[in-house]
Amino acid sequence: MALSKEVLLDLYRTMSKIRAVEDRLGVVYYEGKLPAFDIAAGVIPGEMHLYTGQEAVATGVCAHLRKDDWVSGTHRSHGHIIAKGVDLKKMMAEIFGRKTGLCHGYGGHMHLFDPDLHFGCGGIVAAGIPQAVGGALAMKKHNEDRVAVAFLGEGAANAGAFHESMNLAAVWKLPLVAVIEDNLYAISVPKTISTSVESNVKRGVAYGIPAVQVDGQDVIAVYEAAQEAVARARRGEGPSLIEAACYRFRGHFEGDAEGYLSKGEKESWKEKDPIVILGEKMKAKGWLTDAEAESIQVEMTGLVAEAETFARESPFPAPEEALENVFA
Amino acid sequence: MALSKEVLLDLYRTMSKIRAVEDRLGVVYYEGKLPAFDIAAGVIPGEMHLYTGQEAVATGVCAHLRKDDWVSGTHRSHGHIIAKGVDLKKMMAEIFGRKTGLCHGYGGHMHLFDPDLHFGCGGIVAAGIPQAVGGALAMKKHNEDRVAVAFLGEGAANAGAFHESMNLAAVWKLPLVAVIEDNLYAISVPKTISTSVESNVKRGVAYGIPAVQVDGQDVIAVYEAAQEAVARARRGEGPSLIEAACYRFRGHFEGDAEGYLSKGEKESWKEKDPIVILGEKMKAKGWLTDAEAESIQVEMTGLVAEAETFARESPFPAPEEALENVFA
Amino acid sequence: MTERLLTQSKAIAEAIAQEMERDQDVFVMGEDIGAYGGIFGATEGLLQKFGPERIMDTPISETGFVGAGIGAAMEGMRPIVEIMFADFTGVVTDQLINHMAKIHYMSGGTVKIPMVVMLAMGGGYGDAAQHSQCLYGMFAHIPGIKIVVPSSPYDAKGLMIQAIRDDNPVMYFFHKGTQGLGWMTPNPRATGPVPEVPYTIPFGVADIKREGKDVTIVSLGLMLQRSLDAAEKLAAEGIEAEVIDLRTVVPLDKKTIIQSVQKTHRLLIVDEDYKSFGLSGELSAIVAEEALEYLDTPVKRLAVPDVPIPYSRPMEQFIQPSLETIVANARGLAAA
Amino acid sequence: MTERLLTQSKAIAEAIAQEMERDQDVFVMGEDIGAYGGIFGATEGLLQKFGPERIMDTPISETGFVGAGIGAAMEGMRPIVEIMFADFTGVVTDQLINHMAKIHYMSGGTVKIPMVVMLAMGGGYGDAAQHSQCLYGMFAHIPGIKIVVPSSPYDAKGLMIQAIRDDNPVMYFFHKGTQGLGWMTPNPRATGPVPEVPYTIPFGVADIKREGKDVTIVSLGLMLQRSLDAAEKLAAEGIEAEVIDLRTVVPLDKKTIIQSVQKTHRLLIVDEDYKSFGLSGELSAIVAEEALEYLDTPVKRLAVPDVPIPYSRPMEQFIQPSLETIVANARGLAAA
Ligand SMILES: Cc1ncc(C[n+]2csc(CCOP(=O)(O)OP(=O)(O)O)c2C)c(N)n1
Ligand SMILES: Cc1ncc(C[n+]2csc(CCOP(=O)(O)OP(=O)(O)O)c2C)c(N)n1
Ligand SMILES: [Mg+2]
Ligand SMILES: [Mg+2]
Repeated sequence: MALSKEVLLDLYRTMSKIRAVEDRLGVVYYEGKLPAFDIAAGVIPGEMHLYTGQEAVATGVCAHLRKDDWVSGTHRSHGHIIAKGVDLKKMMAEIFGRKTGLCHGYGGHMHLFDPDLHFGCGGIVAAGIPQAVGGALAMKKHNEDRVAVAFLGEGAANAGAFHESMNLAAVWKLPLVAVIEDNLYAISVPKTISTSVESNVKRGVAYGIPAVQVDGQDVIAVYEAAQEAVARARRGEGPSLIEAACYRFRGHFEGDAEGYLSKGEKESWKEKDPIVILGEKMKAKGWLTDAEAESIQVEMTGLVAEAETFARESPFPAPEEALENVFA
Repeated sequence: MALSKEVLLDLYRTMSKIRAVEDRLGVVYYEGKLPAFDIAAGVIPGEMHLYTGQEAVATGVCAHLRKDDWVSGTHRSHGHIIAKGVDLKKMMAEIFGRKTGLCHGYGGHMHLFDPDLHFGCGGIVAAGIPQAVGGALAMKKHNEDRVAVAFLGEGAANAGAFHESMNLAAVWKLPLVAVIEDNLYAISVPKTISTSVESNVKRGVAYGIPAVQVDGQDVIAVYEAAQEAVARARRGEGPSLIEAACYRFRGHFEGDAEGYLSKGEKESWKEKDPIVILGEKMKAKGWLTDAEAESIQVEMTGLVAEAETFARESPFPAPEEALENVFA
Repeated sequence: MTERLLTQSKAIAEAIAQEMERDQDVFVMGEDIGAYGGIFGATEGLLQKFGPERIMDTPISETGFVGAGIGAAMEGMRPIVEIMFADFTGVVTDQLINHMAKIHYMSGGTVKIPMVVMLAMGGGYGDAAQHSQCLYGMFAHIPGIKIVVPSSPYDAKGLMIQAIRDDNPVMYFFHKGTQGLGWMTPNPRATGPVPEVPYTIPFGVADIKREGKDVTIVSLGLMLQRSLDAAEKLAAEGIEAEVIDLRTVVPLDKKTIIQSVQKTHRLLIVDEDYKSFGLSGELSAIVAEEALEYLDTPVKRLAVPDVPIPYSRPMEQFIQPSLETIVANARGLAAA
Repeated sequence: MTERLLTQSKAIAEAIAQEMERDQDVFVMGEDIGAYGGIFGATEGLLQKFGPERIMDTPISETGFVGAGIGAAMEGMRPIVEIMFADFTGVVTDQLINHMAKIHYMSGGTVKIPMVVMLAMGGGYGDAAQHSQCLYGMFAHIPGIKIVVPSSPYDAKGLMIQAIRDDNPVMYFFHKGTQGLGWMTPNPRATGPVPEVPYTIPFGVADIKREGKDVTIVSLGLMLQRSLDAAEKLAAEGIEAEVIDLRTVVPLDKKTIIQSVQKTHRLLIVDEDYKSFGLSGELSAIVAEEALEYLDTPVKRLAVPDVPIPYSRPMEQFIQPSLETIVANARGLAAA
């Protein structure tokens, strides 16, 4: 572990920030929806897929990205966009459906776009991967040393869009890194019955590209694998694949009864909390004290509270604004 | 080479039959279209993709199939359906757009369906593969020892439908054999710029299934590879993949100017005529004389002529029949 | 004897279960239709009853498993394939429109595709542009697919059994808001009497849910239910709306609509799909073409005004036909 | 000075070439668009001029490369992506309708998708059910996509340049039979005068190709050309048809159509797409809704009668609007 204290602290802070956002959203989301849960009601309507538990993946990967690098996310992308550096206020306002949001209230939680960060995500599984290929293609055409990262779930790796994208990226030798977050489930469907290989790393062979598997609860492992993959892409040596083994701590979406889990499964994964794991390592080195950890948490909670206040105090779009922005 | 004379003769006869059909269609297709080629005119309108040169693949594979096994073909499927045992008259009548055709004139050259043979094909690249998966699924559900074969081009192996299908077949352990006919081109696009691996055999790894590459001009090689794959499927041991290296002797479709070929390329491939290759081998063993070869050719030409006469003498569907058969 | 009440989702699951018991060749494929019971409850309890061989959870491979449904149907089985949201049909449109819809025709009638594609549709709960579409208008444009949209538990069961027994491909679009799910906005019309015995409802027969003489309202799905609410309000004002539930978009029961317009001389179409180039235009065109002389005033269409579904609540509510806009438009027509 | 004559395919290729010279961010992707020059000639000669970096032959991966086009457009490039046949859109519908069409909206206007998807459409030459469809009606149903259908070499060039410069996604459907290809049925209207200098034709402005007072014919693509032929025949009978070329389906020039109907009081729509739930229904509905009092007789739609395209020639010719059926229907309307 050759990483400096600064790097580790950055990783720790980013993961803590993601966690703070998700923890808060996991509370706020229910505001106005209970006692009888009504998905349409409350301050945040619609589905809500939280990233809690997977913080190490987005964090370890995006630590290598510049503002002008591209990230395409998924339906579960709060972590990705936070790690990419989004303004929390704008993100929160979007999730609250406000005019001050990233997308002025048109997109919502699943459709976060931040053109300054070259970030986009969406609700159709695997659909962001070919778009990331296109981002990478533009970079190559412009002779830039930028890279594109496509995040996807292990479920998405069974979609045709994944195959077509990987093949294109390989044939065109594009600066693309595909990061598969293997959290074992696509909603309720376990990888064991959805995926013909134990690890999607095997699928790198099908495109002649490097592929590595990492412990996705260990941000350092993710960081190191991504370092190599991103550098390779930046050097113009083409695409590669990372599969990170991880787990979602809160079910597929809020309201998921998780009847499909085996007993004790979630509890044992929760023992592998990526923030705790990194914290322990840092503490062992004397690079983090309990007090410092505490103060980071307080700081992040504060940032989130600020963002939430901003969101709540922001106006809604006017109803008729729905008729705008169909065409540029 | 442990194959008996009977087997080889069968293979030789089937290849000769396919060749005779395609040779004749390659002439008839132009009837009424010249001197200035008009695709809409003549006795056979529309596109025409001939199988000439690839006879060994369909023949070597289908030799192992029973009438109740399933085959899904492609846009270039005359060879597949003939090897599967179609009634030439009905096939020819379909291509001529007659009421007596396999599909009563509704389908045409690219859309040949023969439910008795469990055969279907179509004009959308790769779309038949998932359907073959479904055929195989039905067999498994019914506890039958039937198998499904999906033919596809090397170009089709880059389509998402291929990936999804292979994964499903592997996860569900279905009696499916995917046969990739690698004739080096998808229309004008060479495999070298379309496909990230030299051989699609590498892609078997992505699904954890056996995959072999064979010389697709050598019907014996194809026969042997298919024997193993079909037997495996019939035994309930799951899907596998064959890639057969072959070449189309007449361009993508009739009218293809083939400007994309390199010099001499086609000529050198034509020296590897699968019918000649098998013929030579049989002659070396004393299993075929020139006279016998000649008489097989005469016989096949006769069968084709008979089928053509049948087609030409058959009535067209009435115009208003177009309104029927939308729903069962 | 008291009637048995079921939610629409349970009515659908019961229909499937009864057909699966009757016919071994009926099976279900889709994402999260097993242990989860279907995201919108349409397959609840089926895994427990029939096991994983007949209730098959699939990978996220819509082209793969819908295509597999077609293949299995070609082999004589009767698959029911769930595509979780109508919005996701985009990844499998080819199999739906070029194969499922056309194989029977292309084969000259020699091959049948008896399959049901079941989809959840509709918005109104903040799920935004890629999870709130209806899209039945898009598929209705393609010849060869029957299109069903139930709007009550009773219909949902009868139409599902009919769909399973039909020898043709059927796309069965249910509205999430009419399923009677515990986590959706409570909807009294999503629960209703459903006989336990299997029964069918023929396709192409619209249902006059409420008779009236002043204005005809044609609708389907959640909008039909909303139109019934509107009709109650209108009745209180002395306006008698005739409310027609299409039940199937293909085949379309033109006759019932035209007869109603001949009586009321006014037509309001209420549709949650996009307005242009779809269902509402077709209905409006048909009436104008076939009953022009009976129209006292132009047909009025209420539908999503050709914008993607926005996320933020005020915008989403603005673009969906609402109780208020239905009442106002019907009132306007009745006065014209 | 003699006018320069070009076929439609050469007019399109010239438009693309001129825009590529003007703007380094314009490039072309698709199957067989390089050495082959596009199956329907729309990219002929471009590889030689611009090389394989800007004229990119792709694998058969429509979802991959159309998605890549979207991504490149998000990065400020202006891709032109060819999908060889409109029929093949089925394998990439999701990228087209859920992403290309919606990203600008979902992003609240912060992201633009300036791209052109070019497609060959139409039948009449025996290519059967999966290679003869038009399908513009299906995509027009989805908000967020501009839809162009040229029907002359002049328009083809101007509309293509306009499409490339437009900041929105544009689907550009050309009819194979109007390309002027040497191997298609000879079509004098597929060759015409085309200025060498670049020029644009605005979207949403229909073109009155022929003025008349007795009946309005609205059409597009090959059917527009056939309608012009029909108008000549009708003129010989003393019937003056006004023939309107839509040029773009989205945006739709309602005004020109309605004004014409106000003059002629009769409308014939000639459409090669499927009849129901598409363009012809929308046009018919709009006119009935917005010009009801001017209609002397119901709108008549000539379109493919809701069947897949059959292979055999007598059947295929039966289901396509023909010179004879156009003339007969226009005559019938004029007499009504
Ligand atoms: C094409 C498509 N099919 C299905 C869905 C429904 N869906 C949303 S998320 C999801 C599971 C995704 O699993 P995975 O890719 O592993 O990501 P995770 O949710 O585990 O992060 C599914 C099936 C969808 N959004 N898009
Ligand atoms: C989805 C789709 N994309 C493109 C085409 C056009 N097309 C027809 S055949 C063909 C090439 C197929 O190549 P391959 O799979 O190698 O088969 P081959 O023609 O070589 O036998 C293409 C691109 C199509 N029919 N369907
Ligand atoms: Mg997952
Ligand atoms: Mg090939």
